[in-house]
Amino acid sequence: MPFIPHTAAETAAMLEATGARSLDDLFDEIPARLRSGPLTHVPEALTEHEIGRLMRERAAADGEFLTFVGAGAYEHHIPAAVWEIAGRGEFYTAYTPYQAEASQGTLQLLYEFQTMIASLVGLDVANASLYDGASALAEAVLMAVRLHGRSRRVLIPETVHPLYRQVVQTIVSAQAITLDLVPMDGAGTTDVGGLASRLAGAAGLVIPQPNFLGCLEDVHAMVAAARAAGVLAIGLVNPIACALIVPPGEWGPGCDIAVGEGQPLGAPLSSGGPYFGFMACRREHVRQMPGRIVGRTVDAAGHEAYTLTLQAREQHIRRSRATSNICTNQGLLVTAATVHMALLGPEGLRRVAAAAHANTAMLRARLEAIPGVRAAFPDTPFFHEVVLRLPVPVPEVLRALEAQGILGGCALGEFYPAFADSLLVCATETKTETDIAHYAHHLERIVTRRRLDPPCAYKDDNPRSP
Amino acid sequence: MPFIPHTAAETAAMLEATGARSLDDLFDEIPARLRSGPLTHVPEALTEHEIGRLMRERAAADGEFLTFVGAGAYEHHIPAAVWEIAGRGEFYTAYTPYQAEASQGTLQLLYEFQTMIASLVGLDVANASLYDGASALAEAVLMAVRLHGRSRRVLIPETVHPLYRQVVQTIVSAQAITLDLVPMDGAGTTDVGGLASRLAGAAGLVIPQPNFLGCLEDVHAMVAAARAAGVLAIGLVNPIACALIVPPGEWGPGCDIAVGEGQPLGAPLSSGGPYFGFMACRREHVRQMPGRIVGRTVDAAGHEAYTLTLQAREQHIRRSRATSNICTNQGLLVTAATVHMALLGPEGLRRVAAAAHANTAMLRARLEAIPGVRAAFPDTPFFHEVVLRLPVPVPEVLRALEAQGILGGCALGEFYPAFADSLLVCATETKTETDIAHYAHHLERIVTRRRLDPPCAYKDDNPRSP
Amino acid sequence: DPRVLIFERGAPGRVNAPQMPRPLAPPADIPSTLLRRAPLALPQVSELQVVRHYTRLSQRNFAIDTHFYPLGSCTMKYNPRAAHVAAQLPGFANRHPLAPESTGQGVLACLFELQEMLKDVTGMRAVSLTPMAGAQGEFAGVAMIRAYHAARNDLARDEILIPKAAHGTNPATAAMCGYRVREIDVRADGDIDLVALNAAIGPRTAGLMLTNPSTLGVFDRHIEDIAQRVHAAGGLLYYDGANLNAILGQVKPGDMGFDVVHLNLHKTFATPHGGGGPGAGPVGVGERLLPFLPVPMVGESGGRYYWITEKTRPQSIGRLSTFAGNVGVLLRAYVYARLVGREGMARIAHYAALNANYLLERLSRLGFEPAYPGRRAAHEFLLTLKGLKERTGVTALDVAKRLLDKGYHAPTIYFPLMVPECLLIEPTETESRDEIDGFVAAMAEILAEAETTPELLKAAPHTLPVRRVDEVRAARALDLVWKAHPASA
Amino acid sequence: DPRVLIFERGAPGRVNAPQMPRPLAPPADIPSTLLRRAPLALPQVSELQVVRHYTRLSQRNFAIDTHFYPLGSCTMKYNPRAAHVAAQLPGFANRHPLAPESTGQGVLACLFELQEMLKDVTGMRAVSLTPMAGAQGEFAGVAMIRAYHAARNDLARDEILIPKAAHGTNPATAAMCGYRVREIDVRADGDIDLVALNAAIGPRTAGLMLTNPSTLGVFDRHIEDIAQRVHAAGGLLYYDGANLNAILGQVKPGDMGFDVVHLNLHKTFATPHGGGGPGAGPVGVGERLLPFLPVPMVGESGGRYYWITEKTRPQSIGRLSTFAGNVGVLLRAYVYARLVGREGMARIAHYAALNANYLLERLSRLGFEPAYPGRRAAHEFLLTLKGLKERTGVTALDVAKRLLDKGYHAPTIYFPLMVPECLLIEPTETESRDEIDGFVAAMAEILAEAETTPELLKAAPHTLPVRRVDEVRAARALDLVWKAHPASA
Repeated sequence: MPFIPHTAAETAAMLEATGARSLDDLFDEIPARLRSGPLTHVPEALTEHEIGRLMRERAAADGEFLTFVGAGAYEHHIPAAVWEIAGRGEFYTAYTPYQAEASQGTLQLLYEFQTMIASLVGLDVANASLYDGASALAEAVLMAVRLHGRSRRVLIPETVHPLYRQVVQTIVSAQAITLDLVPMDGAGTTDVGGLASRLAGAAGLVIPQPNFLGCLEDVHAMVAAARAAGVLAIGLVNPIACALIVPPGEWGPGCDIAVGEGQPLGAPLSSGGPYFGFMACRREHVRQMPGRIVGRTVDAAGHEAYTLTLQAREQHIRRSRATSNICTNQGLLVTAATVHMALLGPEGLRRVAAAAHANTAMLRARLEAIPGVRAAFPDTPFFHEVVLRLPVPVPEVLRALEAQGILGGCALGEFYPAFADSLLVCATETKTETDIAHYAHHLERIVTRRRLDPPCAYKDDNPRSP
Repeated sequence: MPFIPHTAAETAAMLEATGARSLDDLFDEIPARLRSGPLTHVPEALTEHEIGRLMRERAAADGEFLTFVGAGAYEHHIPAAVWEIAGRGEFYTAYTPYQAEASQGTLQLLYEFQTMIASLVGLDVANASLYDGASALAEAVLMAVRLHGRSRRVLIPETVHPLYRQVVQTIVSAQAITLDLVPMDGAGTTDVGGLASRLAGAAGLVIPQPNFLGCLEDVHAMVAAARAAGVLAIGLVNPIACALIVPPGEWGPGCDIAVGEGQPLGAPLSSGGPYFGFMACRREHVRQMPGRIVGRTVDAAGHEAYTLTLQAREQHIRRSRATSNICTNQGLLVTAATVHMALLGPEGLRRVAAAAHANTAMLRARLEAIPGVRAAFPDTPFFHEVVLRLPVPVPEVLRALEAQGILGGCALGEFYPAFADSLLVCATETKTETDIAHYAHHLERIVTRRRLDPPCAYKDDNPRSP
Repeated sequence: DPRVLIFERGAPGRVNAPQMPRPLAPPADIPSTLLRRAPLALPQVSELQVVRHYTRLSQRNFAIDTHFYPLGSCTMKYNPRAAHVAAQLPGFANRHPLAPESTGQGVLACLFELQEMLKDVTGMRAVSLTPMAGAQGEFAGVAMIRAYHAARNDLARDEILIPKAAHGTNPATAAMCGYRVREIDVRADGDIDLVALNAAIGPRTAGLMLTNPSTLGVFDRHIEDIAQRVHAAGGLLYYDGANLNAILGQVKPGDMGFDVVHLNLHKTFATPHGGGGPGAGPVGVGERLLPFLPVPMVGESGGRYYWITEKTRPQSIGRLSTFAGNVGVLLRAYVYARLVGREGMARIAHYAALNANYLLERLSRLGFEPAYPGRRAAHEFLLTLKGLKERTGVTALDVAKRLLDKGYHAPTIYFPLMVPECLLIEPTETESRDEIDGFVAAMAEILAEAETTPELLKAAPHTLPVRRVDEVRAARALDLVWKAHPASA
Repeated sequence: DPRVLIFERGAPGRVNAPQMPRPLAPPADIPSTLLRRAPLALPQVSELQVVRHYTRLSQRNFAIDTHFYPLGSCTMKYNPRAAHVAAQLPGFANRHPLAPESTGQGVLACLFELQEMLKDVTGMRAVSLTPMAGAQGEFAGVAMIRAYHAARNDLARDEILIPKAAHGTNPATAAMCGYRVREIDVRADGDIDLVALNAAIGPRTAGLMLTNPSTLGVFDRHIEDIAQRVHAAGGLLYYDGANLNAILGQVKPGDMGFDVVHLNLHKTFATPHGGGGPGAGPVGVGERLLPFLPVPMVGESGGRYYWITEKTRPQSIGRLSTFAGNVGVLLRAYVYARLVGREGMARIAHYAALNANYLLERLSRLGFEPAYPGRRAAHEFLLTLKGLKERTGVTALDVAKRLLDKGYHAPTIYFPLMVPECLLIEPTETESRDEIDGFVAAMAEILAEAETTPELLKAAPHTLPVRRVDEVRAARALDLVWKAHPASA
């Protein structure tokens, strides 16, 4: 029996001990008419060999592509050691460290993680993770409303990832919180000029850096304006960017809360998850922070030891008055991220950021050289992701590139009608100059020859495997 | 610097402590004219991301095939847990357990391994591994000569794996040991009738079961004949077969030594290695057994503990009078094999053997149904591997099957000129009825249509990925 | 010593060259006011140091892979390694979430089939896999209840009923969805107090959240009656799937009358708990809540799989994660479900129940006191040490810590809050009788120690990497991030 | 308790259904006399039990990944995880050894390039990768020397010269190749005694086996002279690559005059030691031994790679393994070599030497006695505790065991045999100064303990899973396989 060790003799002996006559007897408190018949949509059991083969076939069918898509999930090098460590049974099959003495490994690691995140974003304290970047932003919005105490209106720029905005809407809408959309200016950034009037009476302001379009916002001015208006500033950041660009704790007078998507720190793309959200804040806000938090303390012998702390914030103690309903978070991803950050160190993370940015700059330059292709925001500083306007329909371009083994970017039209002709492209440090030239070569062919042949004819005789 | 942690400051401070002025200074005892210039055939360093990508490309280029080749290396299901455990740093990066107290994990595992192997082959004791099946056979031949004491002639049937015979020849030839080839009869087995005369005055007799051709030898008679002649009997076995067919310890009066290739017990095919050889023997022969041996003893507190033992046999103590020069063996593969055998258990190993055999029987029946294809030894019992004679040139068939993603078997002509038209095929438990039908379908097409089209034309429009 | 923090290792300037691109000058195209100047206090250690540090830290954990872990309500059963290996296959792991459906037929097929299987075991009409943990599944469920009433313009319903024994996530979720929580008492036999329920139920009732079997380890025998009453009052029934392992393949929440259900795949479907996640909390719904399911879901048409999004689901409560939830976890659950198979689903509940009832019986005979005597254990059961504490001063916490010394992870303690000095014990079906018997022997020793040497228990644990941890100090003298000493800063 | 054997767990008839095919009747086509009737005493345990048992057993090991492991002459340096992951890629792991070359261009390219790199670092003309461990590489080397003389009909050469300090594998290998061994003394400064060498060398000399730097941790300064003498007498020089890490990229064996060399890839090229293998012991040769290299090797022609076999190498000493040696190990070494790169090779020796000389200097200052004072350490060095033993009774064994208590794997002890109470210490280049300083501190503590509380050391270790193991009893009361007690049989 899969994963059930009992032999017939053991089953019989154990049943006898319980006084039940059969296994079904153990369910005799359930009204008989409710008992299920056989399942009809679960296939018969496979052996591990059979399911292994099926999964290898399906994974192979999904193939491997040269990916220039970012838009919230980024392909970075993940050292082999990261998942070799995170996959160790002692991390992989433990649970939330409720019994501190039997969980010092996970607890110390989480304390190290909190320290790393706090330093990365330049704030005082961090929690032990939330689900993902978007849900972390929702929690930050709720936290800002709690901290503010009087207003239930939060400003969210149009330049925030559209899917994040959807998630925040889903999560905060039931609590009568209003999300006030701050429009984008022509430079792909938030209109700071118009901000002051909106800030009045708001609880929080979300500030993305870089924003969804890769553009760098005037974060110093935005935080200063928020502070002046008594509004909590919530920095939404890419953790890799934080190694190179000024972190939320140092934007103007400093953000109150910083959140972001942890995926670039060691999580595989994996069709969207599992990733993890991170959150940090000023020390004085810690009791309104949601999620697990680990503290350093001592044991009965006076030696350093670690434990979950501030549990009075949490649902299992405070129930309907908790800071959040979150219980299980993304521990394993945090384990991977901690190992990942330790392996890369400050210099490694800086180099990754600089290389990713340089590669995207190169990609932009190569693609702009193609007739009709131009940067949407040519004068706006950006980080590792840019918007390009194309002279041919975006979906057609993407399909033609896909046939060459290239995922060419994120079509912006779905999210911003005014950018139906635009592609958001990203080249991380994983791309070589050859890869970028390869993309440029194919895009040029597609753009210049499109009137001659249907897209399928663009297929190269000898596609380069990524 | 790859894998070197020293910072410039540390290097300077450490150099100062040693009194050397530079790193090169540390080599000042080496005659200066011997010092190398730069290396010319080592490329510049790659990052882990770069080499990872290169290796993925190369591995992908080698592809995946539906494999019906056995001939000494067998595709079996390996539970995922096997290498997840064996790859744990504590096993993967330890060395030979010289410090018993700091190596109880490996030592206890090896003791368990020895117990499993001894039971599998039905003998008293086993060692902790040799390099592979062929070199283990060579060590068994040397061991038999040492045990016999008077003769340096060992009988080795023609039905022993031809590559094993080559390896044995390489290893024993310098010690003036003669390998006396025992011919094969028409049934694909060793001619037992002619054995008696050859046995007189020999030190050892090698008995393969199944033999290289998949045929089952009359092992009871062979061991009986050896025993009667005062010749040591060396059983050469497939460990999976041992779960189903009578083990060497019970052949006639019982073999003296048993060896074999451990690969079917959890080692991936991996183009030929690393695998491991196993060896077991009667208790009275243990002091002539080569290789590491683990014993159970007690610690200073009287508790059970494990340690390497009988080291007086080994090279690091006995030097030129050692039983073998072996030092490092195949510890990691043994770790995997121990976990593998524990996961499969007696019932699992039996089922694997029975399913592999049944699949090969099905394959044989399906292929024999193709006009012109026939079993070479239709009346000889076999285990999970059979010889088929083909009506078309074997290399051409294999090439045409390869184009369909099928590795069709081992061409016997290379090893046995009389079998130039023959293919040794094997279907382990990993093959489904569909796989077997797929093979039969393509072989039939190739055999029947070969005069119509060149081989490349046989390529199916929609080849089935294995 | 693994207790030295990773920040205290290493040396300024130490780098792992193979892990990083070659150095570049700071980008000239980013304004200097936007460049980071603050130091980045990440460790500067070698790859070997990292591997050694975290390998040794890992050894300071108890885990399913190392210890029996009968943590009640968490279903700490064996996590098959095959699932982990499959989910990490490059074709799955390297796929971008915004890659087109044409490049994801393999992963989408797995997700679609998982949806189908979960529909079957829950008795629901449709399933969305997107919630990233049980609590997010709960949120989705209650948000759908809210959306349902809103869609009917039935706006006066502002209360959710929740039994007192419920997980804290239930009331916290209801609050996050803007509901007032009314807690319902439980009777001495462990079932819901129907009188109290009747008194609470009414026109303000949006719904009832229920775990069945409950966190008390017993199956509420009046579930049909309860469902009928809630439905009659215009409310909906929410099934918290935390304990689904207890009834898998035996009884379906849909057949009990529930309108919406979440599952914890990291419990019932054996995906790893990972030291606290990632989980996955798919939600299933009956007819009435179909339009409101969170997106994305996976659809199938003519053998092709595709994402179902807000575009075709205008009434959806929306998205809960940036992309599609914890896909890697879902793949692991899929592998597990296929390995277990049709017959295996019902067997899980059978043997989870057998282990729990066997262990309950053996501990009862030792003298431990069941909180709900006379009831069948579901897949877990509740003991109360109230009597032991009165007699010896030994608390549930002391017993838990002493169990660690004996090589067993402690059960859940002090939950549910309403039962004093309680232990919630869930052995799961993947533990063998030998292991359970070993646990019984340890509990017998502890009981004897409690009578003879209670100070031994009060001071436990004695053999772990640390002695008993001072949690009060942790909360009072907050130390949440490491700061370099001035000398090393 | 992990000390319970796997055989003592489980229950008769317990099976792991997902891991095995469905049951079949015994095959009717195999004669019953050939079917197994004897019981098969494998464990009958659950997958969880297996994972738990071996996970916990693993925690009872010291390893590079958990501890500083300065085991002299074994080069216990960091084994990059990237190499492990690459070698396990399905395209490599699932390839059958007899699959055609057309399906192996990826793996063959790696092996060919590895051959080229090893030629470069050894200064040899050609390399065969097939030997499966250092000792098999030695065998191949000496067998080639034998084949060389035989091919020249120079049959009187029946002696191999070996310094007394050599690894035991050297004399054992010479004997396996049918040679008589003549041991050569070493001078007090650690170099070979040239007088003794002169006396031994002659027309019976087939060759000399030498490790340089030697197992004494010093580089023999007269290597050119030695080579000249052996060659002048018609012998060949064999280089034992055990210590190649010490001189990688600094001096090539070929330039020293060696005719044949083996490498231990599990030392110098960082492939894992695996609890005792698998290793890989490629052999390289100069001009004279080219025809005799063991097969298979990898050739390249027009960008296609192919196997070189006995068919085109009639003078080859032959095959050493069924197929092509430990290919998976070779792939790991290839990945490592590419990560280290051209500049990195010389750096390895630089920093291996730096760590060794720094550690030697610091231990000397503590009062530990170098066996060869005044000499540079190569990548390792030899201490003798003769004085300490005379003074305190504390032996090298005691110090080794006490080091375990302090969290360090012991150095190699009592080797070379000729130096009394010796410790052979090899820190390797991958250890950081912090780690080495910690080891120095531990050695200082032990030195103090030896003077004040020697009984503490005699009884060490105290903190490991077992106390000092009785090795004498192990050899006298042989217990090599577990037998069920009658009751459980």
